[in-house]
Amino acid sequence: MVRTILIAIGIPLLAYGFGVSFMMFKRKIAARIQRRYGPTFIQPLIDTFKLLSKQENISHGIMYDLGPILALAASMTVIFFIPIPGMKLMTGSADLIALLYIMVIGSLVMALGAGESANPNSTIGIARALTLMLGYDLPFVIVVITLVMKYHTTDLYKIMQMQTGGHWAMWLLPLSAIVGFIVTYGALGEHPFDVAVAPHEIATGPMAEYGGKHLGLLMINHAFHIYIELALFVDLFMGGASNLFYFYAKMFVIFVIYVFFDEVLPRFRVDDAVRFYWRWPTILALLGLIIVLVR
Amino acid sequence: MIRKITYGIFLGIIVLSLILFFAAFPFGKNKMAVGKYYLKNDINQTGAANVVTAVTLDYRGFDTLGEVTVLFAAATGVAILFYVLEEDKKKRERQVYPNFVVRVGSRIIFPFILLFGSYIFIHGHLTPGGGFQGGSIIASGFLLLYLAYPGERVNRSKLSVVEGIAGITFAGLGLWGLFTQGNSFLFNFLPKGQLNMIFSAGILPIIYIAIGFKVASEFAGIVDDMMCEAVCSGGEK
Amino acid sequence: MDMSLGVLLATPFVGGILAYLGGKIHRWVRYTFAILFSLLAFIEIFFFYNTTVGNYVWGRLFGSVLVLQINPISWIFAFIVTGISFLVILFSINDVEGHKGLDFYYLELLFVEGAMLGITLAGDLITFFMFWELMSWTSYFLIIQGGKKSITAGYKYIIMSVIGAYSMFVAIAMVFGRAHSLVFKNVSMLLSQSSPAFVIWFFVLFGIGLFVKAAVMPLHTWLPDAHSEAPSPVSPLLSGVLIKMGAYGLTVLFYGFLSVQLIGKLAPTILPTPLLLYIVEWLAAISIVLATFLAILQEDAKRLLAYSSISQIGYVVLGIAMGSSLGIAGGLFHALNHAIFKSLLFFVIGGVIYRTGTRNMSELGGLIKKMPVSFIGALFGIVALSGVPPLNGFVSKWMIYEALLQKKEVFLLIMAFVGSTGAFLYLYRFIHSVFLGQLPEKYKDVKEVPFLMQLPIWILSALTIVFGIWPGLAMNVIAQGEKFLGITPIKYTLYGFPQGTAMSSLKVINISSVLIIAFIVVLALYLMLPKERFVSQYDTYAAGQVVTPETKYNYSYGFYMFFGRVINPIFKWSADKMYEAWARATKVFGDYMRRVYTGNLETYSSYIVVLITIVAFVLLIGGKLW
Amino acid sequence: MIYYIGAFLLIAIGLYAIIIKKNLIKILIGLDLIASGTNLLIVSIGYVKGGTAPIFSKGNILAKMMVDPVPQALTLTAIVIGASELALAAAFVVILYRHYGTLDIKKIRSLKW
Amino acid sequence: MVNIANPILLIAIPLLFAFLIAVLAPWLKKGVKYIPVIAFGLNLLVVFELIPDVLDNGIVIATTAGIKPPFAINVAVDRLSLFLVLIATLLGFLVSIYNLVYIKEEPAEKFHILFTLLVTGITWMIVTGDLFNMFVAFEVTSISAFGLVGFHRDKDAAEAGFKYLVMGSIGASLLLIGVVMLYAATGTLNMADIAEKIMRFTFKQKLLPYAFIFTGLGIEGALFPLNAWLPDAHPAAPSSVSSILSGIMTTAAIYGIIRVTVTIFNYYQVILFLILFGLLTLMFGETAAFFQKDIKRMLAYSTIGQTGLFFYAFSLGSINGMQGAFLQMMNHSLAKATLFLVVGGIIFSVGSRNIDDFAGIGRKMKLSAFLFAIAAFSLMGLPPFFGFWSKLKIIFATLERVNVYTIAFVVIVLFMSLIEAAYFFRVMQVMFFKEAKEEKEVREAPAWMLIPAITLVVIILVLSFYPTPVINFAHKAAADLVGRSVYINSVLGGL
Repeated sequence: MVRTILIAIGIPLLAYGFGVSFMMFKRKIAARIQRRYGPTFIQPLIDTFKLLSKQENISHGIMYDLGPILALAASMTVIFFIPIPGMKLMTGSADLIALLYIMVIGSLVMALGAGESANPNSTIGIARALTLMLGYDLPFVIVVITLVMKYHTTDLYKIMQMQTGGHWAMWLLPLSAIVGFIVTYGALGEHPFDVAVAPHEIATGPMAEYGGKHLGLLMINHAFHIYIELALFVDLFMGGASNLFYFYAKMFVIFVIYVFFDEVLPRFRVDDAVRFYWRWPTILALLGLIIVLVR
Repeated sequence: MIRKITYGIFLGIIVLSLILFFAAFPFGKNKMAVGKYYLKNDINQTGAANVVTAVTLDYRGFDTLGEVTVLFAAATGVAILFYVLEEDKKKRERQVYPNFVVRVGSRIIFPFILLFGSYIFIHGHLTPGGGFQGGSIIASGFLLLYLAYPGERVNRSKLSVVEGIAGITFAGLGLWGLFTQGNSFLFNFLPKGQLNMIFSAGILPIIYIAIGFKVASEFAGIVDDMMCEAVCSGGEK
Repeated sequence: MDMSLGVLLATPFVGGILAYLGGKIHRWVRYTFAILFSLLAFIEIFFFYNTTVGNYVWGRLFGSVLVLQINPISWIFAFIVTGISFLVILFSINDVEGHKGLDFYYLELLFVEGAMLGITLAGDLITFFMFWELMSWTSYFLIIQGGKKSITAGYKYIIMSVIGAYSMFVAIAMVFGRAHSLVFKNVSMLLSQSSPAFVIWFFVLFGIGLFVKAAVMPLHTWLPDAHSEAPSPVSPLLSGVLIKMGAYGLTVLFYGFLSVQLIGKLAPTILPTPLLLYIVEWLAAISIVLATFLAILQEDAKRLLAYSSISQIGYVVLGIAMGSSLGIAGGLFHALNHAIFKSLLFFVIGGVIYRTGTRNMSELGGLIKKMPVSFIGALFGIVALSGVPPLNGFVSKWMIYEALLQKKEVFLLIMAFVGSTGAFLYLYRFIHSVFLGQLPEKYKDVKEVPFLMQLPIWILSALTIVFGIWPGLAMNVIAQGEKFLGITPIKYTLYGFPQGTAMSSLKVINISSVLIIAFIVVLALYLMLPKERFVSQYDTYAAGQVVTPETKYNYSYGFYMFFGRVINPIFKWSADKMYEAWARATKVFGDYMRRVYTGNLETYSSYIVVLITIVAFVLLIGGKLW
Repeated sequence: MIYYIGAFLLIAIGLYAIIIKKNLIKILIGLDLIASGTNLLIVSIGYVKGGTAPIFSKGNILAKMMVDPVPQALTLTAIVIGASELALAAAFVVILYRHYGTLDIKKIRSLKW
Repeated sequence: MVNIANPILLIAIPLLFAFLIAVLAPWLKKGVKYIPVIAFGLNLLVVFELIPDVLDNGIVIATTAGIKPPFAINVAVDRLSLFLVLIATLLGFLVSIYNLVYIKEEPAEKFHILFTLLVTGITWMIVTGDLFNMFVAFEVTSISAFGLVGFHRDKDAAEAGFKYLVMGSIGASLLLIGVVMLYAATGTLNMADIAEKIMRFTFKQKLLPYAFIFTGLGIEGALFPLNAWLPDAHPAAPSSVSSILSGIMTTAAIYGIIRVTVTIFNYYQVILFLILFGLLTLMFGETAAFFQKDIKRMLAYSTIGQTGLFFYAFSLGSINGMQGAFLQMMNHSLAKATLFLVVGGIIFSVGSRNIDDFAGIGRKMKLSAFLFAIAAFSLMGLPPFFGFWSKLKIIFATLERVNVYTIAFVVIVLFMSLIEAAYFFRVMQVMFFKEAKEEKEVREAPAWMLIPAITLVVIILVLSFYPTPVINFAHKAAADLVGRSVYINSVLGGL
């Protein structure tokens, strides 16, 4: 019982720790790529605390307030259903399919909150984000189905377990893994898929109106978000990990590759992004699926 | 032209097939089935010397009622079609004067025509003749009068009263037979009398007289309507 | 007990007539009767909970008996019918007041309810067809009360319905020609003994009738027009209930008259599902995707919801046609859920139309502050519809996905998934354009809808939660129904599904409780932080410009235009255009046909002569007619 | 037999007149021809070779020697019916002329389709 | 006491009264219009007296001139005839009530005469047991109809009447030729007698007289290539006459064809061939109706279509098919008569026959519009109205044997029903839901014009919800008809 409570408290903290560390690394690595020195390592943490402690907070209405709150709550919920080495709590209650839907809650309420701010920039951002989601969802679903077909279960924990001992899905299903990588990349919203935020066009999109403690909550949420996407990728394709260190290491490797791409690529137009997703990744994913089905 | 030839051929085919059909029932051959019965039983059953009359008025009297009705309907129809309001009629009155010979001659002949017609329908059950023939002859007398005096008019409503009463007589006789005597429509309930006498054949002469009046008045009515159309309303619209 | 079915069926009809007559006295008498009798029907339904009552004979015709029955499957649908109808009548009272055709409105409404109830209670095909037709044309009269455009929409609706009904009619007549009895049991017996060709004919012809009502593509074209142009309270009835009759019919057709084994025998196939069902599944999947895409591009709120209905009924049909226990249960459950949340959404938009008079989404906006209850209703509706936990849409969609995975029908699954993701797009568009964004100045004084119109919204919102967290409640009946149909009933718990039912277990209560705890934690954190202050909607970031009421600073027209650019090539062809082309061709043909009446006497006479000539000619060449 | 053929020809000519002729009066004549042809046909059907009229005008006439009385009765009826029809048709022609000012059937076709 | 259950009275009484009108007209200018009502009221009594007799014995026969049937004309009412006689008398009675107010134009008394004769002729045609007598009745009917079509004496009436007259006369002549051919062949004119005697003839020999009679009756019965007069004549006539013409006259002619085909010729080789006529009539009628702007013309074309439908059902040749045909006949008679009566009332008030001018009628003439809707529903065959049961029966009868042909037939029938539904719904949309362009004073039709339509609609509704007796009765009628021996034996051997 005590252990359960401990784990219940521990999982979010761990996730936040992981996520925020990636945010820190990102700024550092990006700076190095651009031959800058970069801000202090803990700059994201500082920003978060600064925002949370702001005295001047504006609000556009109840839904505006509820948006970040619910988004954060939803992200925290998701974390409980993603297996972490040694901390299995809720993974039996929701499988991969359910998880995909639980992951949407956060984005949806966030969008509702941003919607009430009555700023067209936010709305455009959301419209773009949703469209992009429709774009990468198609290949992603195919990849997920490929995995389910391969392992004959939708239980994430079981999928992870079956990959132990180096039988990573990444090696067995390289095509799907590549697609999964691209999709996770889009889900993270980094270049070239940062159409939803696009600071130069629509003033950071959904976040345009948010400031103060709301933005602080959103930054926490962002950390969770990075963690969720990476953990999911690691669980699905890299066999999870036997302990937390390996887990972190795997996530870190993936993340660094992301950052490299992020820094060198320009931005897609949103319909081009959708077209991109519906072309090559989809074809590759279908190929992977067919290979699994035929075998 | 092609049309004409085509339809000519078509009609030829029809005629040919009709001929082929009737080849099985050649002309002059005795084809009677019910006819024999009529010829045999006519005298006992109806007492009319003229079998055709017996058939027309007794055996197939119901047909004749229909025939009378058709004529009645046609006369009414013509009256409807030529109907003009009274005031319009007067306005359009136009006098035509035929020559003297016609006027005087028709005056002389008219009673004889009436007499002749009456003779024919009264003796309908004895001689070749009957109500239709007699009635038509009487109507032709009216036609003659119209030729002579285009301006004069028969009293149309009285004509229609006559035709109505005649029709009622026919139908009423039939119903009388049905209700009182034989439980059969047009039952010949009067005594048959002696063959070839004027008072024979039960109700047949009465019916023929009624028909005579009816046909006469109806044809006269039709003639009157048409005369009116030609004379009173001449050249309208 | 038998008689009680007759009483149940008679209730709405009697209510309708009484409401009409009572309306002559005072309008409130009419309302009282309408509400009373629809409520009565709803209560009566519960006496039949989980029971199977068979064969109440209510008439005889052409040597066949007319029979009423109820079983758990029809109970589900009867429950939907009476429940939603009751709410619709509640909602109507304020909404249609002062409406022109008011005299007959409640009569028609209750007759539609009665007809649909009759469909669910029918125990033989004549009764079924009779009520089916009755439903078609009574609902037609409801639809065309929606204004000018609704007449065209209603025309389209009735024509397509009649086509469907006639197709079904032929199927019924085919059976009658062989069996001379149309009681369901005899029909299934006959079909099990007939040749495959006959059964396939029956399947296809009967199915077309059902597909038209269920609006499965490509027979859906009546639905967007009819649902969007109908009066506000009628749309929930149409979308929530009427198209479910198609789903009910399909269930009866697939598993009542036929069975999976029997359909499998008709056309040998290597597919996981019998070929005929597989085709139905594909049609449903195509409906899901295309209707979703179309819904994304709509500007009219009700039209958007109408397309959404096509897509959601696609899930229902997909589930039902799957042939596995889980799939059928999912389909039936989704039918129930869709009735709940789609009616809810239509009620909400009905309320908005009632207050603002427009359903053009780009003219609306910001109503959340004016109509909070409606907003909550809309929120529950869209969350439930998009299949996001913890509301009810999630469970049924999950069941359908799992069933598809079990049967390895992956391509269908992909399409179903894409449709579901697409739903996020149009649902967000719906709620944003109506309730979020900027409030136009002209709606400054809009008020919340009256209490009677709020009531359905509250009730249905509550139901989305109830069935979302305790799906076992619905599974009770559905499992009974599956047992009735001769299918192994699924295993279920009150909160979800144990291991072995699907590819994995599910406990909905865990998801929702974690969500609630997390929400409380974050809310606590939020409340600890400094307080916020509310600002007006014009106090927004506008690149330094000042936003005033006059400047329209809102994004709502052509919301997904960029997405439209991606998918436009798909919509070059549409079923609608095809039907119109057919109709035009028929019309031109008919126009030529009637030229035989030339007005020319010679021609007419020549017809006679030609006719006789033909006979004569036949005779001359030997009298052989053929 | 010649009577039959004559009757058929009358009927055929009547039909031909109705189909081909444009003048209303000629159409009426056509109608009358059909009626006359039919009547001729009926009467000739009733003929029995060597028969007398079916009237018992003198006592010594045998029923066996008579022609069939039925067709004669039918003819009587048919003639009257034909005459009534013709009268009505003539009336219609007059009315038509009043409205259209023409007797050409080709021009009288305002009702069609 | 006199037995008034005598079918001859059905003809004699109205004839007597028709003549009476002519007599009384000069003195009772206003009063004569009540005479047809009395006449058909009495007729109705007679029919009601007949019903139990016919139900008990299957057939009631009356002779004329007190001589046995093959030698004198007889009148026979069996179940099928009773079916139609009842409708004809009922319609005659109701429509004559309608005429009380409707006929204002002079010469009214002549109209009433012809109207009485028309209905009498129709009844006559149905009850007679003699072929030549049928021709005479046919002539009574058509000559009165010619006169009535021309009653308005305007351009349309004259043209329609003349065309009708020419075609009708040709038809009558053909019928007569056919009858005469049969006489030449058998030497008798009684239907039962002919039926007995014609059995020895071959198919080929029977074909030509059959073709002539069929064509003759088919012209009046509105079968496809022969029906061109109908869409002109029905609209041109006064509405009350149209309702009789459409409601029962074509049906009576079709009855004649049925009698001739089944009872006399027993012609099953041809009967299947007749399906073609039925379907073509149906198709041409319904498609042409779809394009009409004039409501009465539309209804007239719809009559053609309906005639095709029940003729098609009859020509299926099975008992079930004929049962369906009889039900549809009844449905069509009642519904179409109602439609014409109601439409007459509407035209009476609106002053136009164009459908577009009917906008907003649904609110101003509520009752009329309601009656129109019910009758149209029944005609279309929407459940639960009577037409639904009859259409159901027809389709069921068609699909007794499932093969490519029957499926094709059913598709055609249903497609045409669809077209019918389409144009009726269009009219109803205009009536109920379209706003009138200009506000006109439109009042409800007078009560005396509504009462007949209301009565008919009540009958339709009663039949809709309680169709079983009629359905059973139609079944027996069809069985009797197909059995033939009932009719022939009772006519020849009875009394």
